[in-house]
Amino acid sequence: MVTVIAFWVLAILSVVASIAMVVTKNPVRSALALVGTFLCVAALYILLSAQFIAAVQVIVYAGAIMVLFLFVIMLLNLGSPGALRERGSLQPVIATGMGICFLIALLLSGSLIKLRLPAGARPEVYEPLGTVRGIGINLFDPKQPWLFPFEATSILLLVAVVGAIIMAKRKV
Amino acid sequence: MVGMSDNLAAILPAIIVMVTGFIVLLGDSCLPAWRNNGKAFNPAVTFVGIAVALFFDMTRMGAKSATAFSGAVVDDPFSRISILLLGVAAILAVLLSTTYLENKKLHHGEYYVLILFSLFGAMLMAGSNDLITLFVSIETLSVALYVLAGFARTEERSEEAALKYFLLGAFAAGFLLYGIALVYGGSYGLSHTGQATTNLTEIGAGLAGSGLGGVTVMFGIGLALMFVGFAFKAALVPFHMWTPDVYQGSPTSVTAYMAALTKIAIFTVILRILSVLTPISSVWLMTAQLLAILTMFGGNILAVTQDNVKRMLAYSSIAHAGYIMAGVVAVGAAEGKFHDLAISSTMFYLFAYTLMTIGSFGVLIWLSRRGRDCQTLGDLKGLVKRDPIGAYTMLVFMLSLGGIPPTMGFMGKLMIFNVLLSAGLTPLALCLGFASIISVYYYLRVVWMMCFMEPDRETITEHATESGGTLFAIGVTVVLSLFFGLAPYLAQTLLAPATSILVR
Amino acid sequence: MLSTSNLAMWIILLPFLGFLHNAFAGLIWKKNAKKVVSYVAPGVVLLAFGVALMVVMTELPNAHDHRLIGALIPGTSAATPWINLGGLRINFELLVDPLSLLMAMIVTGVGGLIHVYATGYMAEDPEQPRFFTYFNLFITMMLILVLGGNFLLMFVGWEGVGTCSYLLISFWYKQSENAKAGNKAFIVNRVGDLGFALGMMLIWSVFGTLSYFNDKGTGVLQLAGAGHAEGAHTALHAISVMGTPVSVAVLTTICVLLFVGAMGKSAQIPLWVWLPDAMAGPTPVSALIHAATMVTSGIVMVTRCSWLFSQAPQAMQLVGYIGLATAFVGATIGLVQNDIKRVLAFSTVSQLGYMFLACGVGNYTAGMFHVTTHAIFKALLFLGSGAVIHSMLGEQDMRKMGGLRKKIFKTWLVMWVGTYAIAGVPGLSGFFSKDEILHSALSSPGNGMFLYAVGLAIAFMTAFYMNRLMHKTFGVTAQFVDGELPHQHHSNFDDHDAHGHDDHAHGEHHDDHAHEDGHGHSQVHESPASMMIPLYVLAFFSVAFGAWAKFTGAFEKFLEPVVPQMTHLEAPITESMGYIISGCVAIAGLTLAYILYRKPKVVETGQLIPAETKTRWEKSPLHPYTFLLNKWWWDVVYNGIFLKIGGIFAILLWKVVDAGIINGTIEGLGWIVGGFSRLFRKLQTGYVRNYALAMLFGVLVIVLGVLGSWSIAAK
Amino acid sequence: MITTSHFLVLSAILFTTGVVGVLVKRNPIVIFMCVELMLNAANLSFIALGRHFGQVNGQMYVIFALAVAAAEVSVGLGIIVAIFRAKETINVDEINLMKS
Repeated sequence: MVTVIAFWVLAILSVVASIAMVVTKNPVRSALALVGTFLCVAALYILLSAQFIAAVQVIVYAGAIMVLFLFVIMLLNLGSPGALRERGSLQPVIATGMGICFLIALLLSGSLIKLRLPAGARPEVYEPLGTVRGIGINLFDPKQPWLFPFEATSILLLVAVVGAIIMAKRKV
Repeated sequence: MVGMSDNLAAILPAIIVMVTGFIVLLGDSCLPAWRNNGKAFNPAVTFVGIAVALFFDMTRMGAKSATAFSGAVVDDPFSRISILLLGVAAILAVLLSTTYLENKKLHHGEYYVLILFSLFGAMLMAGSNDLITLFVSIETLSVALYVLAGFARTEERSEEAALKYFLLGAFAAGFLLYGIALVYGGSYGLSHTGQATTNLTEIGAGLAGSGLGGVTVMFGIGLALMFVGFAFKAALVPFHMWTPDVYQGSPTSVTAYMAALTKIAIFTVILRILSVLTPISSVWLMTAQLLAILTMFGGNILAVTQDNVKRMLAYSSIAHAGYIMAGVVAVGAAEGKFHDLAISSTMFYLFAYTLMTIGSFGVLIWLSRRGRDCQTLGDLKGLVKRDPIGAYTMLVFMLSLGGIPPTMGFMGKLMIFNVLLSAGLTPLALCLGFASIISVYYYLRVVWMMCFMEPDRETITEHATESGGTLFAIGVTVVLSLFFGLAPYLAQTLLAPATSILVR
Repeated sequence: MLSTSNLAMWIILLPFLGFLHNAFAGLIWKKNAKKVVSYVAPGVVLLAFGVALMVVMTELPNAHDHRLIGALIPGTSAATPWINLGGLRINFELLVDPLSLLMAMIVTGVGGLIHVYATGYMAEDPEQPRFFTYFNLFITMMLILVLGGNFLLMFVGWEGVGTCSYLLISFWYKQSENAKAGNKAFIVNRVGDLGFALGMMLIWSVFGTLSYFNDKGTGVLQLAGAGHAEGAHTALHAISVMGTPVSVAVLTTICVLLFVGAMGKSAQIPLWVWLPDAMAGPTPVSALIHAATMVTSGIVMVTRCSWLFSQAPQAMQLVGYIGLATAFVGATIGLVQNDIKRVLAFSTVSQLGYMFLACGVGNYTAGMFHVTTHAIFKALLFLGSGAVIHSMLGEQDMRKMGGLRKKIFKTWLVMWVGTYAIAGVPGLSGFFSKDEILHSALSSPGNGMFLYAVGLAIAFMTAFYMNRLMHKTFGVTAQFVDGELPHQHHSNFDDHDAHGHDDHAHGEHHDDHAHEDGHGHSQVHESPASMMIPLYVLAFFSVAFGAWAKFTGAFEKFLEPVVPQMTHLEAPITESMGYIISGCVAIAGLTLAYILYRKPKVVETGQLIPAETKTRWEKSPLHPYTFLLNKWWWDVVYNGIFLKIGGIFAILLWKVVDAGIINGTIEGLGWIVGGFSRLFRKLQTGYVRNYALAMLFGVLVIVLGVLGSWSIAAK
Repeated sequence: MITTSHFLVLSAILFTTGVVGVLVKRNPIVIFMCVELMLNAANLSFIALGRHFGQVNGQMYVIFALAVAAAEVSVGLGIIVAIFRAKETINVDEINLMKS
C-alpha cells in the first residue's frame, strides 16, 4: 500500500515537474523543475529496489549535472526570462500534437502493458539486486558483457574532457 | 572460456588506434619537442598508428569469427572489412587535414586526438555485438565529432554547426537509448538462458528459432526507436536536416571525414542489426523501403537548386545514403546467393561512396589552399583554366557521384540496381534510376561551372600553399574510383569476406 | 607471339595511351606540348587503324565461316572477370567479328583523318592539348562500344562517348549557347540511355547473360542466331533459352527498349532534337562525333542485335518507319536552313533515318554500307565546310558567303565530290549505298512502294539542298564586293550565329541589298596542308569506295556471317532500272537547285516585286516580264511549297515536338523538380526545433510503419 | 498494485514530455535539459524492466547511460559556452547563419 501511494505521488510529482520545466520561460526555473523530476525519479528507483542507481542519480544528475547547467546559465547571464521571448508560431501546437500522437501510439499498441512475465519471477517481491555490492560484482564479472563497454566508457569520458577543454578554453 | 589475449586480439585495431590517440595526446601536451614540431609529428604519428591498425586488421582477415568479452564484441570478416574502410577513410582525411588546418590556423594536437578517438568509436561500432556496447561506441564517435564540427572556434558557422549537430544528436541519442530499453524489455524469451538480453547473437538465434512469436510488440517499437537513432546518424530523410548545415559549417576536412566515417560505421551497424532481424524482415522492410525512397528523392531534389557546393555535396550525400539504404533493403529481402551479393554490393557502394565523398570534399580543400574557403558554385567558375588538377579530379568525382561509367559510382549503382531487381524490388529499383537521373542535373551544373564558364575572379595570383598530402589523397581517391570502376571485380573480391556476418 | 585478341586489345589501348599522354602533355612537355600532341594524337589513332587492318587481314579467311572470334584479354583463354552480378559474372571481353572490325576501321580510319585535320584546325587554339585529350578519349570509348563483347561494355562505351560528346560540344565555352547545347545533348541522351539500360536488364532476365557469345553457346546472339536458323524453316520467334521459348512480346519489348536507346544516340524522332544544336561545337567535333561515328552507334547497336530484331517484326517495322519519318523531316528542314553546318546537321539526321530504314526492312548490310559511305562523305563535307568556315574566319551563314570558288578552289573541288556522293550521282559511293537501301525498301513485304516513293522524295530533296548549299557557298556570283573588311556593326555576327537559325528574321535583315557590300573577303584563304590532305583522302574514298564495294561484292561478303539474311519479295523493277531511277532523281534535284540558285540573288523573303506605279496588268503575277524575272514564279512555288510546307514541317516538328514535347518534358520536369526543391528548401529553416520536429515526424512514420507491418505480419 | 507497466507508462510520459520540450524550447540549454529528461525516462524503463525480469542488467545499462549523459553534458555545455563567446548570444533564433 505504501508502494502504491508512493508511486502515485512520485509519478504525479515527476510529471508535473517535467511539464513545469517545459512550460516555464525562465531557464533557472526550468533547471530547478528538472532537479525536481530527477529527485522523484531517484525515489522511484528506490521503489524499484535500485538503491545504488538512486544514489548515483541524486549525486550525478541532481547534483553534478544540474549544478553545471545552472552554472552555465548563470555564467552566460541568461537568467532573465525576457531574454528569450517566444514568438507566436504553430510549432508548439504541432509539436505537442505529434508528441501526443507518439505517446498514444506507444500506449495503444499495448507494448508497454502487455509484458511477458518470466516463469516464477515475482516482480513485486523485493530483491537485493541494486546494492553497491550487487552492481559491483556484476559489473566486473568476466562472464558478463559489461566489462568491455565499461572500459570503452572511459575513452568516451576522456573524449568529453578533451572536447570540453577545447570548446571552452579561452585562448584558441 | 576465452582468454584475455583472445579478447584483446579481437579488438586489436581499435586498441592500436586508441593507444595512438593517447600517444598523440600525451606527446602533444607533455613533450615540448613534440609540441614545437606538432605540425609534422601529430599527423605523422596518427598516420602511422592507423596504418599499423589496418595492417593488423588485414592480417586477421582470414581468422575465425568469434565473439569476445562475453559477447560484447564480435570479430568477424564483416567487421574487419568495415574497419578496413573506416581506416582508409581516416587516413585519407588525415592526409587532407594538414595543410588545410595550417591555412586556417587550427593546427592543434587535439584535432588528431579526436580523429583517433572517433575512429576508435567507429571501429567499436563495427564490432559491437551488444546494444550497450553499440550505444557507448556510437556516443564516443558522436561526441568526438561534435567537437570536431566546432573545431574552428573563431568561426560562427563552425560553432553553429557544432551546436546544431550536438542538440539534434543528443535528441536522437535519447530515442536510441529508449529504443534499446524497449528492445531489452521485448526480448524476453529469445535468449537460450531464458533472460531478457541485448546481445545480438542471442537475439538473432532467438528470432531465427521463434520468429515473430518470440517477441512482443515492445520489441518492435524498440527497434523502430533505435532505428531513429541510426537514421539520424545515416542522415536518412526526414532525419537529414542537420546534414547540410553541419557539413557546411564544419571545417572542410572534418566534413570529409565525418561524411565518410559516420556513414560507413552506421551502415555497418544497420547491416549487422538487420541481418540479425532477417527472420522478421516483414516487419521492417516496408518502412525501410519508404525511408530509402524518401531519402533518394529528398536528397536529390533538395540538391538541385543549391548554389553552395558544400551544401550540395551534403544533400548529395543524403541521396547516396538513400541508395545505400536501398542496398540494405535488398539485403533484407534477397535470399540465397543474392543475400550475400546484396551485402557485398552494399559494401561496394559504401566503399565507392567513401572515395567519392572524401575525394570531392578533398578537391574543395585543395582549392581552399589559397587561404579562402572554396564553397560556392561561383568559386568553381572556369576552374579548368585556373586549376586543371582540381577541375579534372572534380570532374571524375561528379561523374562518379552521378553514376556515369566508367567510374566506381556507376558500378556501385549498377550492383545495387541489380540486387534490387533480383530481390524482386522493382519499384525501388526504378526509383533509384529516376533519382539518379535527377542527380545528373546538379552534378552537371558543377561540371558546367568548372569547364564552360569564364573565371570571374582572378585568384590565381594569390599565394597557394604546397599541399602534397592533399594532392596525394585526391590522387589516390581518383585513381581508385576509376580503377575499381574499370575493374569492379577486384573490389568485389576484396570486399567478398564481408558477406559472412557472424550472427549466430 | 601476338594473338588476334591481343592485337584487338591494342586497337583500344593505343588511343587510350594517347589520351593519357595528352592529358599530362602540359606537365611533361611544357611549352612544346601543343606540338607533341599534334603528332601523338593523330598518330595513335592511325596506328590503331593499322592494327585493325592487320586483324582484318589475319582474320579475313576465318570470317567467312560462321565462326566468330571471341577475343579475350590478356591473351589467355579465360576471360578476365569484370563484375559479379549474382548469377553471372560478366567478363571483360572483346568481340572481334566483321561488324566490330568494320566499325573499328571506320572509327580509327575516318577518325584518324579527322584528327589530322584537327591538328590544322585547332592549331591556333591555346587549349589544343585539352581538345585532343577529349578526342582520343572519345575514340577509346567509341572503340569500347563497338568492340566490347557484351551489352554492359557497350553501355560503358555508350555512356563514355556521351560524356566526351558533352565535353566536346561545349569545348568553346565562351558562347554559353554551346554549353546549353551540350547540356541538352547530355540530358536527351540520358532518356535514351534509360531505355538501353532497361532493355539490357530485360535481356539479362530473359537470357541470363549479357555476353554476345560464350563458350557454352548460350550467348545472347548465339541463342538468337540459333533461333533464327530454326525459324527459317519453321515459324518465326523460335528463340529459346534452356528449352523455354521466348515470346515475341518479350522480344519486341527488348528490341523497342534498345531502339529507344538507339534513338537517343542516333538522333531519331522524337529524341533527335539535340543533334542540330550540338553542331555548335568545333567543326572537327561535328565531323567526328555528330556525323561519322557516335551518331551511327545506334545503327551499329541495332545491327549488332539484328538476330533479335529479325524475330520481332513489329519492332523492325517501328525502326523502319521511325527511320523513314526522320529521314523525311530532316530533309525538309534541311531545305530551308541558312547556316552551313545546320544544313549538314539536318542532312545527317536525314541520312541516319535512311540507315534505320535499311535496318527496318531487314537489309542490315545496306544499313552498314550506308554507315560506311556516309561516314566518309559526311566527314568530307563537314571538314570541307570547316575549311570554308576556317577561311571565312568563323562565318557560318551561307547568305554571307558566295563566290568562294576562286578563293578556295581545292576546297570547292572536294566539297563537290562530297556533294555528288551524298546526292547520289551515279558512280559515287552514296549512289550505291542509297540505292541498295531504296531497292530493299521496294522489295520489302508490306508497303514497299510507299517506302520507295518516300525514299526517292528524300533523295530528291537531299540532292536539292546539297546543291543549294554549294551554290550559296561557292556560287559564281558574290553577294558582296571584294576588298573590304567587314563593317564594324557586323562584328557581332559570331554571337548571332552561335544561336543558329533561331534569329531567322534578324538574319534576313542582313540579307537586304543595303548590306551587299558589307562584307570583305580579302582574308579568305586556302586551308593548310594538314587540313587539305585528309580531305583528298576522303574525297578519293567517296568516289571509289562505293563502286569497289558494290562491284567486288566484298562488303556484303564481309558482313554476311554477322547479320541475318531476310527473305525479300521480288522487286517490281530490276536493279539496273532502280539505278536509272535514283540516278535521274538525284540529277533532277541537283538541276533544280542549279536553276534556282545559279543566279546572284535569290529572293527568299517573299517580297517579290516592288509594287510601285504599275498598271494592273503589270502588277499581275502573270505578266511575262515579272513571270520571267521571277523565274516562272519558281521562287513563289519554292516559297509557297518548299519554304511554307517545309517550314510548316519544320515548325510542326521542330518547334512543336522539340520545344513543346521534348524540351517541354525536360524543362517541365526540371521545373517541377526545381519547384519541389525550392519548396522543400523552405522547410530547411536553420532552426533546430524545426529540424527536431521533422525528426519527430520521422519517428511517427517509422513507429507507425513498423507497428502496421507488425500487426499484418502477426496475423 | 503497482506493476511494471505503471513504471513504463510513466517513463513514456516523461519521455514524451522531454521530446515535446526539445521541440518547443528555444534556449539550447533548456533544450538540452529536455534531452536529459528523455535519457532519464529511458533509464526508468531500464530499471523497471530489469526488475521485472529479476535481472541486474537493467541497472547496468543505466550506469552506462549516466556516463554517456555526463559526457554529453560536458561537451554540450562547452559548445554552448563557445558559441556564446563567438556570438554573444545563445538564442537559437539568432544562431541561424546556415539554412535552406
